[in-house]
Amino acid sequence: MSQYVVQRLTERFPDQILETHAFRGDDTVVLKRDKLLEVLRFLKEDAGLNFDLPVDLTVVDWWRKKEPRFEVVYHLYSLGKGHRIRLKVPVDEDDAVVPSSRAVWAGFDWYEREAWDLYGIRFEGHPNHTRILLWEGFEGHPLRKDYPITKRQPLTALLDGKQE
Amino acid sequence: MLEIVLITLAKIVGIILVFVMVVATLMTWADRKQSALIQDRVGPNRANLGPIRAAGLIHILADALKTLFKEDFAPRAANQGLFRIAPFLAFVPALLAFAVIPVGDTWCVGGQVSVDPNTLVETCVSGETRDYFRISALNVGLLYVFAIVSLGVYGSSIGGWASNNKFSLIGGVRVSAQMLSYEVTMGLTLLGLLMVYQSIDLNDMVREQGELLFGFIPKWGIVIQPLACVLFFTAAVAETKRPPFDIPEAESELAAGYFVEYSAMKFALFTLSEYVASVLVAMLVTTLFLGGWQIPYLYSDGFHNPFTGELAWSLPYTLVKILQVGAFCAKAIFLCWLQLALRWTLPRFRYDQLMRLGWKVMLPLSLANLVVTAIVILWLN
Amino acid sequence: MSEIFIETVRDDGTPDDLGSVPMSLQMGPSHPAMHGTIKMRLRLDGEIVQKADVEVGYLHRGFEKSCENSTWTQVFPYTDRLNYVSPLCNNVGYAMAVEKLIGIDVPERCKYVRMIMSETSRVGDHLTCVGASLMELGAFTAFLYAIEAREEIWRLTEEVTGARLTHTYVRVGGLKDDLPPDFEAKYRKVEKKIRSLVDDILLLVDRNRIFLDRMKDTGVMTRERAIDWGFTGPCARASGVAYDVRKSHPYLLYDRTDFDVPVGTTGDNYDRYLVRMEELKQSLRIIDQCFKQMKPGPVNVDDPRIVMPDRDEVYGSIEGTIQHFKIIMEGIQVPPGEVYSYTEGGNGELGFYLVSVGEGKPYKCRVRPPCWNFMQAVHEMLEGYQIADIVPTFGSVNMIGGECDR
Amino acid sequence: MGLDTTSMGGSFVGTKLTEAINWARKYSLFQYPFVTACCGMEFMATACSHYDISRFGAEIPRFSPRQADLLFVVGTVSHKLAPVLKKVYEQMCDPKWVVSFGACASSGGFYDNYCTVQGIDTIIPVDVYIPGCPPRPEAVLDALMLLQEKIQNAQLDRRSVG
Repeated sequence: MSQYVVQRLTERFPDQILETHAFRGDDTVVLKRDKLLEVLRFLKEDAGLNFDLPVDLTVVDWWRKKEPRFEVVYHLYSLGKGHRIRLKVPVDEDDAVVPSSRAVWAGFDWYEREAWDLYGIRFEGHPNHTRILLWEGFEGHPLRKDYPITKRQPLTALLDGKQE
Repeated sequence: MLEIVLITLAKIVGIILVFVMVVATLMTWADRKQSALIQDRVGPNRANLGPIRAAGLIHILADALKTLFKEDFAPRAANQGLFRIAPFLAFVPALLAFAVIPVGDTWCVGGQVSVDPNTLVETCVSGETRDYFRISALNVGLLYVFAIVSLGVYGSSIGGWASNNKFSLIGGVRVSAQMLSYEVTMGLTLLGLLMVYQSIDLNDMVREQGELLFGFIPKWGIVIQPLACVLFFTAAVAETKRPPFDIPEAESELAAGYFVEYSAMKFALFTLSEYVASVLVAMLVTTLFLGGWQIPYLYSDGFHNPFTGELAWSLPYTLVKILQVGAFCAKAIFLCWLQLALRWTLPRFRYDQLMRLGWKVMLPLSLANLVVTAIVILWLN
Repeated sequence: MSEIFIETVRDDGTPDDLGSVPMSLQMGPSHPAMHGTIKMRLRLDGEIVQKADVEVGYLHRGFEKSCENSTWTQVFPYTDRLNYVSPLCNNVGYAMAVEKLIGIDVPERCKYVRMIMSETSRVGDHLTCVGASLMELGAFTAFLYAIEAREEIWRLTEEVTGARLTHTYVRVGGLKDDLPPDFEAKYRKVEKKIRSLVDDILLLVDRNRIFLDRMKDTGVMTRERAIDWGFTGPCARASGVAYDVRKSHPYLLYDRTDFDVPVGTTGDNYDRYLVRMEELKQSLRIIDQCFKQMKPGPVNVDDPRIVMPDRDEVYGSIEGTIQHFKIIMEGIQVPPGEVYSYTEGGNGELGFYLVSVGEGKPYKCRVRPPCWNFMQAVHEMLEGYQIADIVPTFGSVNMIGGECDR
Repeated sequence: MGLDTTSMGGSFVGTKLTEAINWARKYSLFQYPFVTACCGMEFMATACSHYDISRFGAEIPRFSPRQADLLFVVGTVSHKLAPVLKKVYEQMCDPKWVVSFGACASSGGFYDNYCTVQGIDTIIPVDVYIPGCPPRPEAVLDALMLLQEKIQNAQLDRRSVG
C-alpha cells in the first residue's frame, strides 16, 4: 500500500473523497459513488499510479451497525509500481447501485456478478447482470447479515431421509 | 459334403471361438493387468472361484456374467431399430474378417510331402491338400479382408447417430472420418506388398515369406517392406479405435463417445469388438509382415541350415505344423501386447492431428513406398 | 488451431450456403473434464468451439457465511477446503491475515516451518495439476506416477499434521506442533522419490510429439489479456507476467531464500505446464534452503490470549483451563479493523480480506480466489479452438472447485 | 432378460443362480465417479498405485451413467447440483448402487448453510456411507468390501435382473 497513491488521489479528486485512513499498512480511500468510474479509470490509466491488476471486489454488510448499510470494497494492485490500494464506496440499502467497472478491468466481471448474487448490489452497465454462484430463482441474497444461515431453497424434491 | 461342413464348423469354432474370442477376452484382462504392471499397481485379483484366483482372470467371468444381467436400455428418443442393430454391425464384421486368415499352412492328407531342394517349398505329391488352419481358402483373401473391415465403420457411426445424443453424434462423425482416412493408407501400403508377392491369397503370401533373401534372411514383409509395415501397423491400430487413436470415444471429452447411450451387452459388444479388432490387426500384421506361421529355417521336414541349405534337424511333419501354428499365435499375441503397451504409454491424439497424420504424413509416405517398390521391382527384373 | 476446417457457419449462428447450423452442446457439470463443478454451454461448428459460456457455482458451499458463524480458529478447516490440493498454503495465508489484523509477528522457526509446509503443499498441487491434465489427455500412466509422488508428500505431511489432505496445521500465532524430530531425514527420502518420479513423467511426455502438439499453441492467453482479467500465479507467469507474491512482496522469510520465478512467453498450455514443472523444482530448492537456515526455537508466539496452552497446563492449572476455555468458547479476541493479506497460493495470489468488529468471530472473511479470475477468462482460451482442446486448457488452468465457488 | 426368479423362489437352481449373479456383480463394479470436491483427491489416491481399488475389480470408470453400476458421490453436493445428481442416478441402469463418499455427501459435513444438501440420501437412496473428511483410502476400500458383501447377500427381484 502506498501513501503516494492516497496523496495523488486527493489532489486529483478532492471532492470525491469522503475519508482516507490506514490500518496495519493498508491504505484505504473511501469514495463517493458519483464519479466512481472516472476515479477508477484515472487509477488505471495514470502513469504514476498504473493500477493494472484487478485484485478483488467485495461487499461488506454493516446491517444495524453502520449507515449506509453496504460498502463496496475494491482492491487494486499495480504490477509495474508494486503498490496497492483499497477503495470503499458506501451505498445505501434502498439505492444499492454502483457503476460497473467491467469496462475498466475485465477482471471484475464475475466479481460484480458475485456481489450481486450474494449481497444484492446492482452494478449499472454490467453486460451480463445475472446470478453466478446461485441459481436463477433463488430468493434473497445469502451473504446479507439478515439472511438466516440455514434458510434453504432446494431445487429438487427431498426424500426426507427415507430410502426407497 | 457333411465332412466339409463339419470340418468348416470345427475350424470356425477353433479359430474364432477358441483363438480370437479367448485372446480378445484375455486382452481385457491383460489390459488391466498390464496397466497395473506399468503403473506400479497390482491390478484385479480378488474375484475367485473357490480358492482359484488365477491372477485376476476370474474377473473376466464376473464382468461377462454381470453384463448379461444388466438392464438393457434404449433411450426413448433413439431410433429404435438402428440403435439395436448397431452393436452387431460393429461386432460381426470384425469377426467375419478372420475367415481368410491362415493360422497355419495347408495340410497334406494321405500323401507324400516332397520338398523342393532349391526353394524348399513343400508340395503334396499324392493325396489331398487340406486347409485345416483357415476357415475359407479364398484366393482373394486380402480383398475380402478389406471389404469386410470397411463395413465396421457402419456399426459405430450408426450407433453414434441412432442414440440421439450429441456426444455420441460427435463420436460417430469422428469414427467415420477416422476409419475412412486410415483405410486409404492401409490399402496403399499393401499394394507394395502385393507387387512383391504377386498374390492376394493370404496363404500364398505367407509361403512367399518363407523364402530367404541373400540366402539367409527370411523374406518377411517387415524385411522387404519395413516402411509399409510401420505404416500399416499404425493405420490398423488407428482403425481399431483404441488409444492413442481413441478420439471417437475420447473419455475426457465425450464421456464415452459413440456408445455413450449403450448399456449391458450392447456396450460390451462395442468394447469387445474393439478388442477383436485388435486381435485382427495383430493377426493381419503377423500374416502380412511377420511371416505368418513361418518359423525361420523351418520347413516341412525340419530345420535347415540357412547357409548350406542342408537339413540340420529333422522333425516329424505333424510337429512342424503344430510348431508353425504356435509360432503364429505367439506372434499375434506379441502384437496384441504391443498394442496394449502403446495404449498405456501415449496420450490421445486430437482430431485434426489424427487427420493430419493420416492424410499429410502417412498417405504421402505410403505413396512414396509404392513408387519406390515399383521402381525397385522394375529395376530388378 | 486447425487448418483443415473451413468456417461454414456465419458468426451470428445462421446457416451459410451449405445450410449447416451450429450445434449447441452442454458439457458438465457431471462431465469427466469439468471436475464435476463446471457447466459449459458450447456452440460448435463441427469440432471448433465458436462460443463457450462457462457457468460455475455448483460447488458453492457458503464459505463466507460459515466463517462468519465460526470463531477465528474454527475458520481454519474451512480454508483447508478452499484449494484442497494445496491446503497448507491456504492455512498459512489465513493465519497471516489474522496475525496482520492482530498485529503480531510469529517466531522465526514457525516461519520456516510454514514455508516448508507451504512449499511441500505446492509441490503436491503442481503434481496433481500436471498429472490430472495428463490423464485427461489420455496419458494415464503419467498421471499415476504424479499421484504416486503426491502420495509420498501426503504421507510425509500426515506425520507432521495428522491428516492426509485437510491438515488444519497452522494456528493463529503459530502452529499446531513443531516438526517431528526426524522430519528432515524423512523428507530427504521423499524428495528423492519425487525427483525420480518426476523424471519418469518427463520421460513419458517431454519429447512426446502427441503431447507437445496438443499442448503447444492451444488455450493461448496473452500478457495484456491476462493482466486485464486479473490473472496471478502460474497461469499469469506462463503468459509472461513476472509476478510472484513470494518474490514481489516477500512474506514469511522468502526474502532469505534464493529461488527463480519461471516466466513463460506465449501463455499456451505448454507454457503453463512448463511453469508448473519448474516451480515444482524451485519449491524443492526453497525447502532445501529452509532446512539449512532453520534453527531450533519456539514455534508459537508467547501470548496466552492467542495461543492455546499445553495439554498439561489445561488439565493441571486453573489459568490454563480458563485460557483454554476462553479461546475455545469465545475465540481469539481480535481488535476491530480490516486487512487484506496476500500470499502465493497454489494457483496465484490468495488474498484474505478480513473485517473484525472486535469479537471472537470474523465479521467478514472474504477470500480472493485466484481460480475465479481464470474461470471468468477461460472462455477466451477455448473459443476458436477445438473440443479436444477444452481438456488440456481446462486442466492447465487448474480450476479447483472449492476455491472457485467457495 | 426377463428371468422370472420369483417362480423359482427357494429352489436350488434359483438360489445358485442368484448367488452366481450376485458374485459376478460384486466383482465387476464399473463406477461412475460423481466427483465434486475435496474428497475427489482421496478418491484419486484410492484409485492410484498405493491403494489400488482395481484389486477389487472396481477400477473401471464409466462416465456414461448407462454403463455404470456404482455411483460414487464424492464430495459436497450443493442445492444447485442436486438435480444433476438425481438425473445421473436416474439415468443409471439397474442394478445400481450408490456410495456416499465422505462427510459432506453423507450428511452435509460441517457445511450447514443455505446452499448445501444435508446428505445425498435426501435426494437418492444410498447403499454405503463412508465417514471422514475426507475418508482415508483404507476406509474407502472397507466400504467397497461392505458393499460387495451387501451385493452378495442381495435377493434378486424382477427389477434387478433387468
